[in-house]
Amino acid sequence: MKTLLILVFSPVIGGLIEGAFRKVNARMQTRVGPPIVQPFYDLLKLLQKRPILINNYHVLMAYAHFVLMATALATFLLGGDLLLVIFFHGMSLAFLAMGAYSLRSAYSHVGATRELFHILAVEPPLLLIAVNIYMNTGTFLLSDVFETQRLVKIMPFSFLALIASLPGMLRRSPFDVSEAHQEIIGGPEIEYSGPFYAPIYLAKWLEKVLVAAFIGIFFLGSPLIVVAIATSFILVLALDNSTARLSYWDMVKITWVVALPLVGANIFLNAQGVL
Amino acid sequence: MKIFELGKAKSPWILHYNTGSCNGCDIELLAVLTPRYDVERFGMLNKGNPKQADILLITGPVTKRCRERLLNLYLQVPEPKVVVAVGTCSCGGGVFRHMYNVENGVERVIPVDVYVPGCAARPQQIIDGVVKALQILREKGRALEVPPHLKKIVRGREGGIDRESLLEDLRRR
Amino acid sequence: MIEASLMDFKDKIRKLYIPEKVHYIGVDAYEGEEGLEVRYWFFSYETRDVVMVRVSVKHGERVPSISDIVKPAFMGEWEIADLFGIEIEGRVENFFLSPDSPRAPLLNKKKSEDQAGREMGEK
Amino acid sequence: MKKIKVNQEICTTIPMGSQHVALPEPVKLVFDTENEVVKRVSFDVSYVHRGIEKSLTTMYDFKKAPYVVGRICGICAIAHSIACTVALERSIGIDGEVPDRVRAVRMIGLELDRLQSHFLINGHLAEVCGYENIFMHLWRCREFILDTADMLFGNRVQYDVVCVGGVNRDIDEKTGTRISEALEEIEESIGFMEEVFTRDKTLVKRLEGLGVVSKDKAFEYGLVGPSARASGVKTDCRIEDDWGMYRDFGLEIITMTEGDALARCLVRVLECFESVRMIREALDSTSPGEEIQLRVRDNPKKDAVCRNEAPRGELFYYIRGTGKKIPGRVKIRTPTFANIPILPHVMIGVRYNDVPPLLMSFDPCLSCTGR
Repeated sequence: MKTLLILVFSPVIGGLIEGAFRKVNARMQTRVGPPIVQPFYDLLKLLQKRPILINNYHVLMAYAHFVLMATALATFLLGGDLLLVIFFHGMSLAFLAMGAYSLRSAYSHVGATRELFHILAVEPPLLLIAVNIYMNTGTFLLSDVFETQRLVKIMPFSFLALIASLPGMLRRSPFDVSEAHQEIIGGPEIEYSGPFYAPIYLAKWLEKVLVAAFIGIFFLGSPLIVVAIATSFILVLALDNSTARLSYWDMVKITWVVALPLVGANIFLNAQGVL
Repeated sequence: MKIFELGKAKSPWILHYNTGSCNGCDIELLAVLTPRYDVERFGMLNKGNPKQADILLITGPVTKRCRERLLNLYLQVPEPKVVVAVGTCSCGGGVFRHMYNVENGVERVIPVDVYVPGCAARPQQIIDGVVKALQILREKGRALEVPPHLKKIVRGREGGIDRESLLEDLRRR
Repeated sequence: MIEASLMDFKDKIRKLYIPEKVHYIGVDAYEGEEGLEVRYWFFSYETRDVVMVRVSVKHGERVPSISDIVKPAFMGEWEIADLFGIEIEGRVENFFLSPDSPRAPLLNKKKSEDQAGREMGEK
Repeated sequence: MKKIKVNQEICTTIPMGSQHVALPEPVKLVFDTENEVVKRVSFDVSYVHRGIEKSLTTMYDFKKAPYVVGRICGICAIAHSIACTVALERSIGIDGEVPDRVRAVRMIGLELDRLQSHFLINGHLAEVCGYENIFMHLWRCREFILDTADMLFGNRVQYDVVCVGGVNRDIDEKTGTRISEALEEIEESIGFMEEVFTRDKTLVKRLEGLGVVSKDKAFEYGLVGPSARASGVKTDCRIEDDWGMYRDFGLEIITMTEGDALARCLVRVLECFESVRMIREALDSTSPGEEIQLRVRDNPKKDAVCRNEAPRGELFYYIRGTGKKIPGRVKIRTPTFANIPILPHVMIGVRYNDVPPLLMSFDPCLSCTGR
């Protein structure tokens, strides 16, 4: 029952988060912006377009991307292994890149290469955060992690590291290199159209829920959990609206230079028993 | 299902192509995206990618070199799709009519659904044109659409298009 | 205005053109009654004058390129090569025209292409 | 062109155009890249070739010419109209008789056009850098300028206010005062733009040192307009070939020495201040006159040239008058035509993600180039 609820509601929540993203983004640019249910309209429309198949493998990878993202999210919410979640997430992104490599389109290839760099930038901080969580709770199993209260108190620097890698995870400027609308027009997803683009569109929502859940771990048991998630998302949007896009090597460099030492410091302090 | 129709009409992603216009309309098209006019209210996004677009906004009188590219773009947009000709010169040539390198309007190459006149078309007019296009989009189905004068080139029943002979035909016209 | 022939116009341009003092504007052609002429336009920063180098060319004659003296000149040369059908060294075919455009459209013909086009349109 | 060995097997060929989000106009650039570093560039600029030069010598008589050439480019329309008109007036021989009020109105039109064009390209540059917010804000500010143009000339772009021998519309006292108010608002937004391009860290990081053109190179390739001035070339056609009253008003030529993309942006920003000053001077120096159109009796009979400073640089018109209603030849050399030859040279060695900002920093206008 719980599984079913999660499977039904997480896309809905993801869609609403996506809609809110677009609305808040528009308000920050002094525009009115689309209605908050706009992503659902988009999805409905995508499903009604005429399917144009390029090759089977390409489409298979789109579904693999979606299924793995959904698996990662389900594993997370059902209390599975944290490492598994991170690996599923990374693999799902890798499938997107593989799908993009299966074509002869130049933008697709450039986008796929950038997507791989994107994985390289985002996954190591996540893994280290997972290690840090293991240090403090003694388990990678999320159902046990959920028991612990307010992790942020003992791992504040890890939380900051997560915030630092958020723009990368959500593909927001300055680290939206893999999409880079004005350079490679969407990158790996450029050749998907109509109903085959829908799983990728849906996976984006799920990724946002996953990210929200990740932030949520730090605030378990606190009434501030929703506020914390909303604040970090708005922070990301504010950053998005006050920076230009940087290049992919800058993304890897900055994420690593900022996030990894932060987590490292937290691990060190935890080991010393200071925090 | 009404909700499905609503989905079609509420999320127009646009593709803009300049076929040799004077930039006036193109700039007004960009202005449509900016705070004062803000067409994202209608869910309109400038996708710049023909495969994910629904509405084709064409400016310019179609120069001879742009012609094939325009047709390619049209064929890459999956159905249902709507073509909007923005500006007097894309509606029928305008001042450029009968110049030697010009095709006299978009309708000579691909079928046009909505005409937006004006030199340069004002943002209000463009928004009006797009909203008109949305109504048309709502009625269209996902069947294959081929420009009428090119029907004979469509191969078979399921409608694979013989691209080579299609372009050949275009060159001859 | 400097008159020159096909033989010596490059020497004259070489003497005239000093990048810091003379600005290269463009190249143009004109079809008069005697034949074609190619004109090179320069602007002198010192005297604030527009200087024209005029070269008479017969139909079908090959014109050497000046892009070894004036670096940005190649684009203008390709343009007039297309529009007037002048043979210029190193030109690119169809730089400005499409394969099915009228050839050398700016040459005077008895009935120009766009008049013919207009009559077609009226029919 | 420099010959660089390109290993085709490890190269990725990235085509850009003719339809691309970063380009509002059709142009095709093909890059051969290794690891996203550009090794070779080829370009095709002729998508917009319509044959306007031909039509001016066959279809339209000289009185219609200013309106037709306005349609060459919608962004710098009035610069084209003015250059064509001045050349025609010189060809007819009435350029000395044009009243001061007409010159002032033309100057106001041209400077408004320059303002909106500079706002446009700097905003678009910010957008291709992935900085949507600045794009939105600069374009919001640009609307004030378009409003002013709408108020003065009755259209947002393509205001055909110039005609041979005068202008079609005068500015009355009431509108004049309203413009003075609007100018203050515009000046404020130019201040905002200046702040963005000097203070914003990520934008400056992207643009600084990108596509450096040295002064020698600028001379060698004959760059024009803001691109040349950013490299330290002191050239401005408004001073060199003054059809208005720029010399009387003491127009300052703004130059910078860095020659990179940021300098090109900043030159444009600073020019905006200068443009506002010119509009103020033009409004104050003359009052609404009775005569805003000379009667034109003759046909163009002499050869005449006009160099006019469009927002993108030097615009050159040559008109061969034959004594008939239709000129014998109209030659148009547009600013972008002069700025394109250097592009392949500055682009080699640049990473692909820096290509759109670099291209936009030269402010290319392909509609002008193709004609």
